[in-house]
Amino acid sequence: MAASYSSWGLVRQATVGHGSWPRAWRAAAAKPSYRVVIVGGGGHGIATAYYLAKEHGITDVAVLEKGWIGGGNTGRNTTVVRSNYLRPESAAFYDFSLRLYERLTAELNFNIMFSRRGLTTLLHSPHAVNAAWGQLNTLHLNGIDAEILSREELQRRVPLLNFAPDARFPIHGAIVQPRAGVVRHDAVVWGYARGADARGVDIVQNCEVTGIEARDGRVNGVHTRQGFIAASQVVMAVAGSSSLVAATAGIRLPIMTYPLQAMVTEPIKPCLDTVVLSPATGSYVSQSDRGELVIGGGLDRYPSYAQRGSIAVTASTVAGLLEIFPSFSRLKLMRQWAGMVDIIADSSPILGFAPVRGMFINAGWGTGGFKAIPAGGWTTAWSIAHQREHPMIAPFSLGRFARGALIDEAAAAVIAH
Amino acid sequence: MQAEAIIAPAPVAAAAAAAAAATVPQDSGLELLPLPTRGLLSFQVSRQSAGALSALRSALGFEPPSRPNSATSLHDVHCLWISPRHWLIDSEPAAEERLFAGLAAQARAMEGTARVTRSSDCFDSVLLSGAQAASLLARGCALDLRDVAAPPNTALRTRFADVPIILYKLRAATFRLHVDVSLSHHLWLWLADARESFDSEHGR
Amino acid sequence: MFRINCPWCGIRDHDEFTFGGELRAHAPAWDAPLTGEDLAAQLFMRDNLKGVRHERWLHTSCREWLRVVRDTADHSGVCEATHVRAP
Amino acid sequence: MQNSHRLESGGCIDRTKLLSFRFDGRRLSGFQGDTLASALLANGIKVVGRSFKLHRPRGITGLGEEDTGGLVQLIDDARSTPNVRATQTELVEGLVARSVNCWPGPRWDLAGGLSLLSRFLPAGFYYKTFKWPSWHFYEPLIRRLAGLGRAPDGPDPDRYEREYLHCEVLVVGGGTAGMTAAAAAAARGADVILVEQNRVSPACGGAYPRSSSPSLRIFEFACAFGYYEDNLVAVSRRARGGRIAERLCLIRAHEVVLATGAIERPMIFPGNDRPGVMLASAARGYLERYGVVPGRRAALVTNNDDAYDTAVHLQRAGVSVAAIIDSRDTPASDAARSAAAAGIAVHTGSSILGTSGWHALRSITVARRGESRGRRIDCDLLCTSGGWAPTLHLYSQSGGKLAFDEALGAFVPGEATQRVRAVGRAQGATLPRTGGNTWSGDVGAWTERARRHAFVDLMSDVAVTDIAVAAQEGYVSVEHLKRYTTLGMSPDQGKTSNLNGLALLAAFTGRSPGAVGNTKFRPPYVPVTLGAFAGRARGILFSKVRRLPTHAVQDESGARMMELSGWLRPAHYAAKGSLSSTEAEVLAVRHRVGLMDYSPIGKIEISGTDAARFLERIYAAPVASLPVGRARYGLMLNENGVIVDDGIVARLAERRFFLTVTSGHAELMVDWLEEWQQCAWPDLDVVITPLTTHLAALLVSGPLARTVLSALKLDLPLDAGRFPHMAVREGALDGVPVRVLRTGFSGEVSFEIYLPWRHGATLWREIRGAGAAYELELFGTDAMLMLRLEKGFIHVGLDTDSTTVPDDIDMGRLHQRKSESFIGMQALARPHSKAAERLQLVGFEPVGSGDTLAEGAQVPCSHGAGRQGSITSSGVSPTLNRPIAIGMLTSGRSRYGEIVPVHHDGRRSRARVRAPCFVDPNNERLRDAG
Ligand SMILES: Cc1cc2nc3c(=O)[nH]c(=O)nc-3n(C[C@H](O)[C@H](O)[C@H](O)COP(=O)(O)OP(=O)(O)OC[C@H]3O[C@@H](n4cnc5c(N)ncnc54)[C@H](O)[C@@H]3O)c2cc1C
Ligand SMILES: NC(=O)c1ccc[n+]([C@@H]2O[C@H](COP(=O)([O-])OP(=O)(O)OC[C@H]3O[C@@H](n4cnc5c(N)ncnc54)[C@H](O)[C@@H]3O)[C@@H](O)[C@H]2O)c1
Ligand SMILES: Cc1cc2nc3c(=O)[nH]c(=O)nc-3n(C[C@H](O)[C@H](O)[C@H](O)COP(=O)(O)O)c2cc1C
Ligand SMILES: [Zn+2]
Repeated sequence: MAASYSSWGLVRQATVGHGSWPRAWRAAAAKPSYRVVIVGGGGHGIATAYYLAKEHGITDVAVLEKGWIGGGNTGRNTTVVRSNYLRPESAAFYDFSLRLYERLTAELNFNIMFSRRGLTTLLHSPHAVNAAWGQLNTLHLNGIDAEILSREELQRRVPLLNFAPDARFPIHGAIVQPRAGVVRHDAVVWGYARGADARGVDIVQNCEVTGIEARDGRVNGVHTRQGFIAASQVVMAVAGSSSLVAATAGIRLPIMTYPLQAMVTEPIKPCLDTVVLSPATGSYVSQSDRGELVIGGGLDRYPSYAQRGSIAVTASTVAGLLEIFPSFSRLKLMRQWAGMVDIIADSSPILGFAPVRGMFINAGWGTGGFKAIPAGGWTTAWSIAHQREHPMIAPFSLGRFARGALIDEAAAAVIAH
Repeated sequence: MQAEAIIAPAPVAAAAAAAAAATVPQDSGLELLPLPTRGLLSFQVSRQSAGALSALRSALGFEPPSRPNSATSLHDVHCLWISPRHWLIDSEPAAEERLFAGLAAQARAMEGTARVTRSSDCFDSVLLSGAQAASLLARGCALDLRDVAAPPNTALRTRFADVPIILYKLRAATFRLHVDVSLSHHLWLWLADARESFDSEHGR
Repeated sequence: MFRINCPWCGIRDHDEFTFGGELRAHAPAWDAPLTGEDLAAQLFMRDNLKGVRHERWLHTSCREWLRVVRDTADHSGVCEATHVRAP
Repeated sequence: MQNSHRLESGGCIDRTKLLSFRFDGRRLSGFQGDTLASALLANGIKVVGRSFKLHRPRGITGLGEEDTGGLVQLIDDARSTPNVRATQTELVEGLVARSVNCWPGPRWDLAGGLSLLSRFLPAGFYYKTFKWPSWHFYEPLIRRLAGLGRAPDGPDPDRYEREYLHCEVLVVGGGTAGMTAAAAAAARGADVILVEQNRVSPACGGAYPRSSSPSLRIFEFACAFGYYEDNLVAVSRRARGGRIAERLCLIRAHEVVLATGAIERPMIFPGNDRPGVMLASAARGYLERYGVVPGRRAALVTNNDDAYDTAVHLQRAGVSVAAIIDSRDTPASDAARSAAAAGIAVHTGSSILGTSGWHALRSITVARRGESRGRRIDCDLLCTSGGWAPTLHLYSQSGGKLAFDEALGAFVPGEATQRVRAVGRAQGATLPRTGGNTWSGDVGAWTERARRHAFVDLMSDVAVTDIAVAAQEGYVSVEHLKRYTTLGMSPDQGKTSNLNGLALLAAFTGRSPGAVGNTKFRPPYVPVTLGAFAGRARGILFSKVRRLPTHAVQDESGARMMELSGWLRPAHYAAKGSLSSTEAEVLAVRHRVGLMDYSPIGKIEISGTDAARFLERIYAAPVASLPVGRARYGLMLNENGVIVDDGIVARLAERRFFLTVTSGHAELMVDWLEEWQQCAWPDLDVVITPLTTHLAALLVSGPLARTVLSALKLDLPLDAGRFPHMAVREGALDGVPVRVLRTGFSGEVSFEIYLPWRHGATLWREIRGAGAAYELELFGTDAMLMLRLEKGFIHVGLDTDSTTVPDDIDMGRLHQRKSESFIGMQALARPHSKAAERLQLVGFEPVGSGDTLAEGAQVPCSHGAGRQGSITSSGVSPTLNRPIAIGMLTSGRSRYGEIVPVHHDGRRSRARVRAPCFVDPNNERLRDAG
């Protein structure tokens, strides 16, 4: 069991020059075989390992990460967590996730800095206001909190917004999910990793999986850069690389991989204390606790694995931001980056067993799977432990494409986050 | 620039005039001139064929462009390559009827695989000229339009100032721009704004 | 901002082009009577290769649909294109 | 004392131009040619701000973008700017600057005490604490302590530009190497652009071969910050006067030469963050370029020979050099000789145990290796030089590989993936070799105190101890190290700290620095103003909006314009008497006649031998059977069977069709048609001609529509016999070619008149004139939405979503009678597409109170959470004078008459389900006898 983190521990360590902090997780070397191998050390993979160990006592588990854990999308996302989804299947799932997030700091004994500051989606036209009422009512019926703010109320809460009546995209109000917020992304990975490791899970970094081996329709292990590792259960949670890893097991997925950019400004003193999203201008922004504005926008519109984006998209995202926050114009961009996201036609994930027995797919999170990490890991673990899909995720199985029963969340994901 | 209140309709003409008003004497290296409506005809064929070129040749009386992104002309009739299946004939409005008749006859002869469309109404046009014309264009268009890269008679469709345009380089440092009529005010506003900052930079 | 070499217009920035999907060697006819998994395979499933792949792009300038050969692992050079349809 | 640290002569400043400025309220002066940093140093100002985390005093450490201490807030009314680099800000008359991240000032900062707590705040401490009672309890305070400058709160008065440039050779960096490369390329006749982030000539006199070649363009104050595909380099060009503050140049070059030079590495020792400690290259730069001596009594700490030169230079300039502390046992003999000649004491095999001074440096303590107590040496300037690292940020961004050079202790360019090469100091070969580490001895054996006071990243307050903690806790990937300690995550992006940090990590984990590797380089190389990215794309120019052919006359008609799917359209006109404007407009159409500019409707002509076959495949409705002169309503589906568009298809001739598509999809549907034609059916002979902005469209609708139109000079018979409902005619109006479509989206007899765009406004006036006698009303989109709602007609995207198939809106019969294949056909055959419990279009009317059902109201499930339907369009029908609505409901068509609960804004009401059409269900008004 890892040493408990506390202020007292910090003081005690200070007296010994911080010389005896234990490792957050072991540098495990892969064993020849495991009961469960999880491919991908992002949020979903590691959370799955954690819940397998904690909730189901399954600890003969390895997480195999090709680089460093959290180096995928989880480590480069804009950290918005929310549950304002329109289809009941999604609402139930994402709200479960939000509730897990709310108590995750205590559970993991690792401060994930969940800052509940609300997601404020701007309404730029009377039609958008009408549509927002539809969303609000749907959310309420789904048991999700939501409120609509008048222009005046919004002005009081976010005074820096562009309330000019002749603005290109005038602001008529906003729809807010108060329980939404931001979470320190790296902490989620590290916190789960520490918890999983403490329960015996092996986290193996620099261990790329080059193939999933299946015989007679059943998985029996994975080939890696460190050799073959046998396993009767394989969970694939590799986000932007889903199509590639699945292909090694002969599975095609309804996924295209696109770049999604994000960027930060130089740190400034606090000036924004909610997440603001403007569908019309294609930008969203929050201010981190360090003071940078964390800015996101839409996808680069071409498939790519290059993990970089085009400057045209950077520029239009920034221009969109300045339309809603003109006073940010003199701030400076400090860093811009991109992740590669797995986009699915209906903007809903794939969670469920694969056509190959023993293999579970956790993929298709697209631009918004950070918020889903606790629930994604929890339900994936449950399904592995029970050898059947948890009822909450049944609608998200791969089979929905053959049935044509898509779970269209395009409206909830008009813009990436 | 101050965002124009989109609620208050400002006639295109006014914005165009504003853009043009910024036009300064000859030596400024940049002249911007809204053009009166041109006679424009689109000639389209269903598939690429030698027949299309010979039809054009017969109707126009001169050789149509054989290379993409180029134009040929005789007197004030210009034939612009738009796509392998589409040419734009840009002429004096007075010549439009005659050209239309000739092209329509050719199209008929091609039995439904060709079509002529009157496009004059679809475009507003502006002439941009002077030593600085290319550098003004460079503020809104990613293509290399300097004489070294884009010789006279270059004609192409691209984006400029965030709107699709047909750009025709008549001769060195002289460009004719055709912009969709429903978007032309956007282009004028853009040009007026660019013009202003251009002038201020050059100390005017 | 990678570039694509349109067989007609020459090299242009990619944002003049619209991505239209990956090209498959043996795609069924558009009206093949597919059902169930076969239909899903046709409608939704993708190879989504990392590396050199063939794709369909529309060049919005000349309005021609093109077959573009592009390396999705790294598109730092110019991507070559040919006509999508038989001449 | 003003300019107390300025030499009598020297530097590239113009001493005849004295400039006054203010810093933290103090009035100071400098010269033309100074940067704010050089002017501050010239005035003896050492402490210019406070650090990010621990609020420790910070001073200037560098000469340019590598500086870690000189971030200030520029105060200039609306032009106030946070986090401005003093080293890259040209001094101008009247400049006002304030230090950041401290209160009341940098010398006395209320939060300065944090530094005393540093031992309790190691890397990642916040992950371990602040958990109880919750993060929200601590967050506000933490946030207030963090951040640097303040964001302005008003609009930005500055202008920004974008520029696309092209050249054969782009040279980045205007040092010797860059200038030489540029001149050589220009001499070959190549078209060259050279960008330099500061001024081109670092030394006075411009000894560089300044080419007069017209093919060489030199941009100063232009920083290349991003390297993208196919040699696209993004450059931010700061203004030199003029009205454009900054421009974003996107330069596409055939070949790129990176002559970006090298950045010096600081040495790591306790107390190395005290103001007065400075890179040796910076000290020398201030001396040479600005005639400023950053201190009176200097010491140098180094691991290489290069610094000896600097010592000699300083000595020559009149600075007394107290000591050179060299971590090596034996410096090169000529270095040692030159120091000896200058009379400078050299302490070899030695290191600094600590520094002291109240805020700024007063003395250092020096010890030989192995000694635990050292000697004090007084000095107010400590130059630090740990060797050089080539500046390869852009090279790496281009995809170029980096290789670790052991002798240099730094990364050098490896294999390139684009047409780029590094030259000069950026190439690495000419850089002085170092004597190993930038710290002394076995860092693992350092005391806790020493580690905690030896800083690696001065901007983020990352000390050696933080790296040790990270290594010990297993954050041993260099990317984990960065994120756990925040090393290199501040505005300088670790220009002087990343390499030291990874070298330390290597030492703590027993690896070589090459094996540890570097963190990913990303744009921008230096922070770039957001406004420059937006450029001209602000306000109306941020996003275009289309205008109607009648735009200019709408104003005089009292239109209230609104943007709808990219068009500026009249939502409604001025109210009339007691009726709301929309009511009046609806009633006019129902009872008399209305006029609308309908031009945004998408218009496409399809001609060619195979036009009918083509459209038969496109529409989920029969088309080939359509007689010439007739029109039909049709749906276009995607391959998943979902409705993507609806509109009219009219047959003008055997081989010529005219289609309308929704205004928002006008361009998209052309792409769609072309994709099918070119990619799937190249054998079909079809010409697709988009006509949306060729043709204006005026819609005259109402029982008197025909009467009004007969007053025009239209050469078409309008009577129902010869021009029935859903027919199309081509003719002329006063000599202008027109095509007229008789339709009925409003539920009344309607004529859509299509004519050349520029004639739209004229016809508008004429129809208004002709209609005056019949009290014709102009009507806007609001009235149109109501008219079609009364008829129960859907609006794609509003009433349907991305799951709706034709049968859901009771349009299944359109495709059920088709024998030919069409797009989406296979998907419609799926059981799921036919399931009984699908959402179906229905009408709703309120029961009880009679209040309008809100648009967006939902029908909750009878049990459990979620909904079984929703109200998608709603309003009070002016025709019926009661509230009506349409929407989607599970199995709706079989539930007419049922009363369902409706949920809106937390309240429940009830509605009766019914057929969606409220007015004239048998369409008798459309099939008028006329
Ligand atoms: C710029 C950006 C902004 C975003 N903003 C938000 C937001 O605000 N809110 C939100 O909810 N979501 C957001 N997202 C989406 C979110 O980041 C992802 O959906 C989520 O992090 C996915 O988690 P994951 O664990 O599935 O994937 P990842 O974190 O990507 O983890 C997958 C891991 O698999 C590893 N891997 C890949 N291939 C192999 C292999 N062959 N062998 C071994 N390991 C392999 C990768 O290295 C990686 O570490 C954003 C994404 C991006 C890019
Ligand atoms: N030892 C020294 O202190 C010193 C100083 C200057 C020159 N030199 C000598 O000069 C010769 C060549 O030097 P060099 O030209 O390779 O390097 P340099 O350091 O003289 O020049 C590099 C230039 O590139 C600029 N630059 C860096 N990144 C940039 C970017 N992204 N955008 C725009 N500009 C950027 C810098 O401002 C600098 O002016 C060598 O022989 C070297 O010994 C030595
Ligand atoms: C929420 C968030 C905040 C960030 N803040 C900073 C920051 O303050 N400074 C910084 O240099 N990078 C910051 N980054 C970006 C990272 O440095 C890095 O670019 C990103 O995680 C992607 O990784 P890569 O650039 O190594 O590919 C931030 C990233 C995220 C996701
Ligand atoms: Zn082309």
